[in-house]
Parts: sequence; C-alpha cells; structure tokens
Amino acid sequence: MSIMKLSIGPQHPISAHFRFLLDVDGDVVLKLEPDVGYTHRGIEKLAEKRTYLQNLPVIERVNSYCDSAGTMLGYLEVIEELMGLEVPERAKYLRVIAAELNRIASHLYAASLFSVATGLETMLMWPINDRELILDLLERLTGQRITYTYQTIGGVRFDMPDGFKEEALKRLDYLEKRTEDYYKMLLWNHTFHMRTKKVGILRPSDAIKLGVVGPNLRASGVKVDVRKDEPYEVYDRFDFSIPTGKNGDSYDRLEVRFKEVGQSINILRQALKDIPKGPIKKWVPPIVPKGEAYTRVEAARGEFGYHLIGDGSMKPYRLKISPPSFRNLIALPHLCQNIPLADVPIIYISLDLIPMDVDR
Amino acid sequence: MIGLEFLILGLDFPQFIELVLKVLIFPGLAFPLLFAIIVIWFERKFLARIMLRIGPLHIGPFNRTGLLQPIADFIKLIQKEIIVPDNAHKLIYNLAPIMAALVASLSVAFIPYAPKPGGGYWMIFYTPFSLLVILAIFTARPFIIIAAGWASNSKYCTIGALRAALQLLSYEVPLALSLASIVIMSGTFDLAKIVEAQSSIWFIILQPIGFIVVLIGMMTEIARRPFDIPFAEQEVVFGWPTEYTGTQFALIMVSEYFDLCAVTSLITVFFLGGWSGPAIPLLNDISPILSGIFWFLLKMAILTVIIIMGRGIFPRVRIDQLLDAGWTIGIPLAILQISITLLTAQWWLPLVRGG
Amino acid sequence: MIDKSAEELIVDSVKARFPEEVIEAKVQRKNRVSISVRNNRIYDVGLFLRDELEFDHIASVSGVDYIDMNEFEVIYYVWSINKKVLVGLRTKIPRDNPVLKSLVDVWEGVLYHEREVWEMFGIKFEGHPNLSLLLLPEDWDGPPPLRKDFVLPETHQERLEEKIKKLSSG
Amino acid sequence: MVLDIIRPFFLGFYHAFKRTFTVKHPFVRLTPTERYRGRVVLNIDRCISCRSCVNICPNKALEMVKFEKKLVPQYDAGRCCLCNLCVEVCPAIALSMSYEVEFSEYTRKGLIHTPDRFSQPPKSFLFEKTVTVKILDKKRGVAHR
Repeated sequence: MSIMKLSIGPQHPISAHFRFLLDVDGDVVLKLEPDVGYTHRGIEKLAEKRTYLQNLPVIERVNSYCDSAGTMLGYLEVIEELMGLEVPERAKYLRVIAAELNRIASHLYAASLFSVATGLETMLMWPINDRELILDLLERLTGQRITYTYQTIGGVRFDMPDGFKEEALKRLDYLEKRTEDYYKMLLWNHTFHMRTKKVGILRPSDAIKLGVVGPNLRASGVKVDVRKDEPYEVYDRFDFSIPTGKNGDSYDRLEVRFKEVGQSINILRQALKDIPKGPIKKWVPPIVPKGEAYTRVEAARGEFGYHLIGDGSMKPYRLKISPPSFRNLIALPHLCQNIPLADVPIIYISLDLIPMDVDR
Repeated sequence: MIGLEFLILGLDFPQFIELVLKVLIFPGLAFPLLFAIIVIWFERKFLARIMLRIGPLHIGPFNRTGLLQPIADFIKLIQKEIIVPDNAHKLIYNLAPIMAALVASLSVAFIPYAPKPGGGYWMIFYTPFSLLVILAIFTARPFIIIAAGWASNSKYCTIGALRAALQLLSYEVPLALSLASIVIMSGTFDLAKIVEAQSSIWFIILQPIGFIVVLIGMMTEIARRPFDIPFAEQEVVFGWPTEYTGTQFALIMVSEYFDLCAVTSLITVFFLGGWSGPAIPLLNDISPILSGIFWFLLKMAILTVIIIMGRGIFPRVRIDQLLDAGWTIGIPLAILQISITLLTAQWWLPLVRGG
Repeated sequence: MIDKSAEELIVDSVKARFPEEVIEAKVQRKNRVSISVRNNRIYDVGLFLRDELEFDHIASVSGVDYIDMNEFEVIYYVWSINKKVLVGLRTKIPRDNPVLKSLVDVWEGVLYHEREVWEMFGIKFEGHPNLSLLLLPEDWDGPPPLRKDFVLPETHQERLEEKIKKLSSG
Repeated sequence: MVLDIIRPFFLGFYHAFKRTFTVKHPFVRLTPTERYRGRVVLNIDRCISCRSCVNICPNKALEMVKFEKKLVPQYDAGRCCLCNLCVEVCPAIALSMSYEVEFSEYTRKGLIHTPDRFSQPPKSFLFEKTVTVKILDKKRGVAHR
C-alpha cells in the first residue's frame, strides 16, 4: 500500500484560495483535509471597530464577487430587528429585486464554474456572458457591478431608474429562453451525465446532520428555504416554489440551481409588477439599542445567519456571521472518501464553496 | 530501401529536387510545422467563436485576425529559460520532449499523400509494410510519456504520465483490431495500396463501426478532449509536461499537433479514400500530384474540425469510464467489425479488389 | 386550556426535564427560543434537544467575550427543520479557565464551528477530535484575536509596519 | 443518447456564427451608466471643511490637509472602496462620483490624490467609442452595441 500525499492549491487551476491535502492511493482519494483561511480578513473583528453604517461596505465583502446583495440583506435584517424598524414598502421590494437579481448572477456563475470543473470551457463563457445582462441591470440600479452597497439601514439608497422595469422584464424573458441552450449543451449532454451523476451523493440524513444549507441541502431532497420558513422582507407575498433534487448527487446540485434561476425570474416578475410607489428610505438614528438578535436570510449559496449583540452604542458589540459556504465546507471531506481523483474538483465545485465566504 | 539507395548511389537532378521537396517541404519538415501553426490558430479562433469570444486579435496581417499569434507564442516560449527541477533525472528529462516531437513527426514519413503519374507515390519513404511501421511507432509513445513524467519528479507529472500510459496502452488494442479489418479488406499492409483499394468505394461506407472505433481510438491516443485525461488541468494541472518550460514545452505542444497531423492523415488513408477525388482542372494542369494532395488536405481539414470540435462541446470523461468503454465497447465493436467484414466478403470483394 | 405555541412547548419541556440545569428559558420572538444552561450540563441538554425535540440542523456556534463580567458566552444556534424553530443554547464559562465539553457527538456539523470558536476566543472544547487553527495563518502565535483585550502582538505589528513602510516608500 | 451526443455538435456550430460578446477593451468601452460609481471628485470651492466625509469613510481613504488656506480632504485611491458614503453625507455637495476607474500607478504614493489632483475632472477616454450590452433578437442573441 503506497499512499501519496497530494496538495491541491492554493495555486491550482481549480482550487481557488483553498488548499486540499489529499491522501491518494493510485487514482483513489482516501481522505481529504481542507486547509482554509487564505482570504481571512477578520471581518467579525473589523465590524466591532466600525459604526453600523461604515460596516455596510465591509459586510458585503463577506461574499463580494457573487452575492453581495443577499449577504447585505441579512445584516440589515438583524439591525432592523434590534431597532424594531419598519422599512418603507417600496424599499422592501427594491431590496428583494436586488437580491434576486444577484441570486441569478450567482447561480449562473456557479454553473459556469461547474462546467469548467468537468472540462467544458464553452459553458464557462455562455453563462458568464448572460450574467453580464444581470450585472448591467444591477449597475443601472445601484451604480456598481459586484459590490453594490445598495441596501442601507432603513431602506435603499437609490430608486429605480427610468425604463428599468421594461428592460429588466425583457432581459428576464431572454434569460428564460436562453436556459434551453444550457440544458442542451450541458445538462442533457451525455458525457456530462457520465461525469456528474452518482458522483458525490449526499444523503438527506447526512446533509441535515452535517448542517449543510442552501441549494446543496435542497438537492438532497430536503425542502428547506428561509424565504418560505421565515419570510423576511416581502417574500411572503410572492408565489414561488422550492425546487428539490432526488438523488443529492453533483448533477442534482447543479440542476437545482438552474431551477432556482427560474424561480428567481418568477419572483422578479411579480416584484416588478407589484412594486408600490412611496418613499425608499427612512431616517434612522445611528445608535442601535442594547439587545441581541439572530436572523437568517436565504442568500444564493444558502442560509446566512447573523448574530448581533448591540450595547447601545454606534458600534456592534459582537457580530457573528455564519455564512453558507462555511457550513457547506464540512460536506467536502465527508463526500471525498474513496472516490477517484477526477471527482474531487467536481464535488468541490458542485458544493459552490466560495473561499471569501468560508474565511470571512 | 529505395529512398536511401539513391542517396548513396548519387542522384540525378530532378530526383534530388524531388527528395528535397519531400523531406523539407511536403510532407516532410515544413508541412507538419505549418499544419501545427494553422491548426493552433484555427483551434483558438474557432473555439473562441463557439464560446462567443473573439480569440487571438492583434498579431499578424489582416485586421484583427491574430493570424501570427501561434508564431508569437512560439517566439516567446523560445526566449524563456529552461528550468530543470531539482532531483529530476536530467538526461531523460531533457531527452523526452525531443523524443516526443521526433516520434510524432516520424509517422508522417510513411504516409502516401498522392500518386505520382509515372508510378510510385508522393511520400518520403516507401515500404510495403508501412501500416506495421506506424503501429510500431505508436507503441513507443507511452514509454516516452512515462519517462518524462517520472523524470520530472513531480506528483502531478507522475499521475498524469500513469494516466496517459493506461489510456494509450489500453486503446491500442481496439485500434489495432479495427485496423485488422482494414487489412482484411484491402489485403495489404501498404498504406498506398489501402488507398488504391478504395478507388471505387470508401471504407467509411463499408466499415462505419470501424471508423467510429478508429476515430475515438486515435483521439484517445493523441489525448484530445473529451479524452484529454492525461492533461486534465482541473486535476493534475497539466499532466506529464507540467514541469516543462520554454523550448521544451514548445516542443511538446508542437508534438501534439504533429500527432494530430499524423492521425488525421491516417484516418484519411484508412477510411476516406486518401487522395481519391475528381481531378481539379486548374491544379491538374500543373501536376496531377497537386490535385491528389488537395483532396487529401481537404479530408484532413474536415477531420481536424471534427476532432477540434470535441473540445468545445464535450466535458472530459473520467479515466475509469474511458478504460471501461475501451474494454466493453471498443474491443467488442472492433471484433464485430472483423466478423462483419468476413461474413460479407462476397459483397465487398468485387467492389474493393475489382472482382 | 389555552393553546400553546410550539416555542412555548419547547420551553416548557426543557424546563420540566432539566429544572436544575436550565438557568433561563424564554421565547424571544416567533421562531426564536433561548435556553441558557449551566456549562457542565450542556452536553445533556444538547442531546435532549436533538433526540426529543428534533433540533437537528446546526446553524451557528457563536462565542461572545463579556470582558466586564469576566466570562465567555458560547451560543449554539440550532434549527429544527420540522418545527421551524431556532433555539439558542447558551452557556457561560469563566474567562480564566475556558473549557467546555464539545458537542461534536451531538451535532456533527459543529466540527468547524467549534474549531473557529477555539482559535478566535481560545475556548477549549473537550473531546473535539481536531482542535487546530482553521482560518488563522499556520504560524500564528498571538492571542485569540476576537477577544476584547486583543492587541496585535508586537512581532506582527513590526512586520506590518515594515511592510507598510516598504510599500509607501517604494 | 445518440441525440444527446449529436445535439451539442449542431449547437456549437450554430454558436460559432453568432455575434461575439467580447468588448475590445482599450479601443471600445462600456458606457458608464448614469449612476456609475468611479473615482470621487472634489469641488474645492464648495467644500466647507466639515470633516463629515473623513468621519464616515470606512477605510480611512480621506484625510484632511491644508490646501490654499483651507482644510480640504485628500484622497487615497488605494483605500477607497467606492461605497459612495462620503458623497451621500457631504452637506455642501462638494463631492461627487465620476466614471473614472483606472487608478493604477507605479507607486503607492501615486495613488494618493492631493486636493489639487483630487479636484480635477475625470480623464477622458483615449478611444471615444463606447458600447452597452443589448439583446439584439432571439436569433443573434446578446451583444455589445
């Protein structure tokens, strides 16, 4: 028996800012030990040193290049719960619109990374191109492409620009049609089935036991979505379903994401139709009262948990962020036992882990 | 023997010119190089278009085509320092890329590209057993790859080399079996005679199963996507040539395209009727050889596009799936093709050997 | 008889099962329950929550440094998928001797969460299989960084200043 | 199964003749949207030296310095995260966001914009052509026009 220690990352075509220590026997991976922390910025400590308002650009960088709108929503939720603040209606809708647009962008990004892991570069470019439509929309709405600092305490900072609604609906229609091409190229591709079906099967009982969240948990067949369980903002007014997978393998994890894009488009259409007129921001005092709160939001990668302890000053006493990728990380060593080496990148990418999100 | 004999015996002038043309220009040294350059450019541009990108853009004539990009890359690679890793086996490490390029270009010497008007063929070296020679050359490749991977003293290289060896060795069996049915049909080991046997009907029509097996087997042999498992960058960075830099890397890259050149030529010879095709009036006036070469290159180009296309539309398969497919699908299909060939002999014999 | 909400039922059952150990159990708001227990019995309460009350989905493990009261608080946030309730299982431990029994056996998902609390607060979890640095650099030798009295160790400070000087002069 | 193998071939060929998506960047640029947040620009005349922007900046990118007998902020582009908080808080509307995004300099010092440089209007593009992403139609897909 000859076991080879193989180190993948932090500079490796697939690893991102991670390092995996593999025990490889021939072509079989016996054990995987993740080594994270290469992008640790100490955001929890930073947050203690800044005021609540100054924290906005810092917090959204927990998950900056994919899902900053969804990330930010949880932080605002927890502050507003502590303050007992009710946000204007229009602001709630705008928050949801930004978050859902961001979810689509994030899932398209995940799909393109996934196809790179299998070695299909064409499907890297197509979703990235179409993601550009969404990023352009977000740029019109917020002024930035990935780090928006759009939602703020007590509302949002900008109103919808003229013609945004029509343009958004047009692009969503296009995206819905475009998804067919993705199915033809990737999801129905026989070679892709060979690579991803029955690879990295996460059973529902294991998924719950390990605390896996988000699309990964739903792909295992567990119907959990914070948007339905504890509706925040205005999610209780929309009619949408929670897509779930059957087998919990890598293929299902991707398919659930594609279906979620469809549901997000659904939500966006309703939100753009129902959005009421009114103010978009409320004046709020800079001081958050003493107390403690824990809120959960459903970001693109899963459930974000924010635990805030306020001490009656302008700065948080303690802000604990429980990001989805950190909670999904534990599934990686669990799934990477006695599998071929070639499956490691697929399982890793199918979990959609983002190093920044893990490390904070 | 014929080629070398008149080197020793002394040549008359037209023969000398012909030899120089063959060895240096077509199909000798310049042709595979030119093929590599054009295919690298075409691959980058074509794949870019499938991905809705532009591809190489700035270098070369004609606005924004990037025609000279491969040459620019080549010059860049040549300028780079050659780095030999610590603890590498220096001799084998330095020898392997040269060997790879040499072996890849060797097989081109035995492929007939066109018939000459007065008898004989436009090829560098004629031997009646060219098919055997080419199969023999193919068997050398796994060992060069293993040597390179082992000599690099890197884990990624070792894994990549072992994968390459597994893949190459196991696909030689279905490949050789499929070629057997071609030998049965044409009754010769001579590539030129195989082409001549296809003058009335191409073997792709008589042996569609064999064609698919040979195409997949050849793609596996030269490790093109979806079978580029030895180079899988998501798993083993760049496989066995990971540690190579500069000129050595350029040699390995070029050798891959030499392989592609040889493989497409071979499939053209085996299944697509080689040079056969209606005479092109303009080319035929200059020389009938050119007309033959034209058809040959056209068929090669179509095959090349199909092979390159695989990189744009297929994910990479896994090594165990590939080997499984080799044993469970490739070999049975090849044997099936042989049996079909034998059983249907009475129908194809008059077509192929002229009754 | 008045209908009790799911949250109140949970509070009642925990209080009935552990009258001594539970210091305080209350309903914070809809879907939120907070249970504070003595630090020596957190394992048993955790087991009870998992087995009897279906709290199966670990959400977060949070450490808080109450430096004025000279104690740490460790909070396990656990979600129940069936009941749709989040419980905050909290316990306080003295700052001088921060040792707590690990709940890895109860909820497997706390593996990395506890490692993070360990490196950030220096709270030792007894029975944890692998208490090593997770997010911090491998050569980290300073005090746990999320404690309130944390100052960047001098070696790190010097290194940082040197770097800044080099960058700003260049 | 055979259809699943053959279908991508046609789809790939079909896409090879579609419009490319790439923007040839230095020659052609994306049009900055109305709200685009690039480098902060200071209007020295309007500045009332109130320090609001310095106080609110999360990254300490702004710092008060003396300039022509007046305290005005100095801007460190290397620290700025383009969050727009300073522009929002400024009571005198002296700060605004421009469309300039190319901050790169050879030294770290070069990133610090003194009030003099801070107040200059954004550099214009070298090549004037700008495009935006558009949905052309169903067949030709998305492109920059």
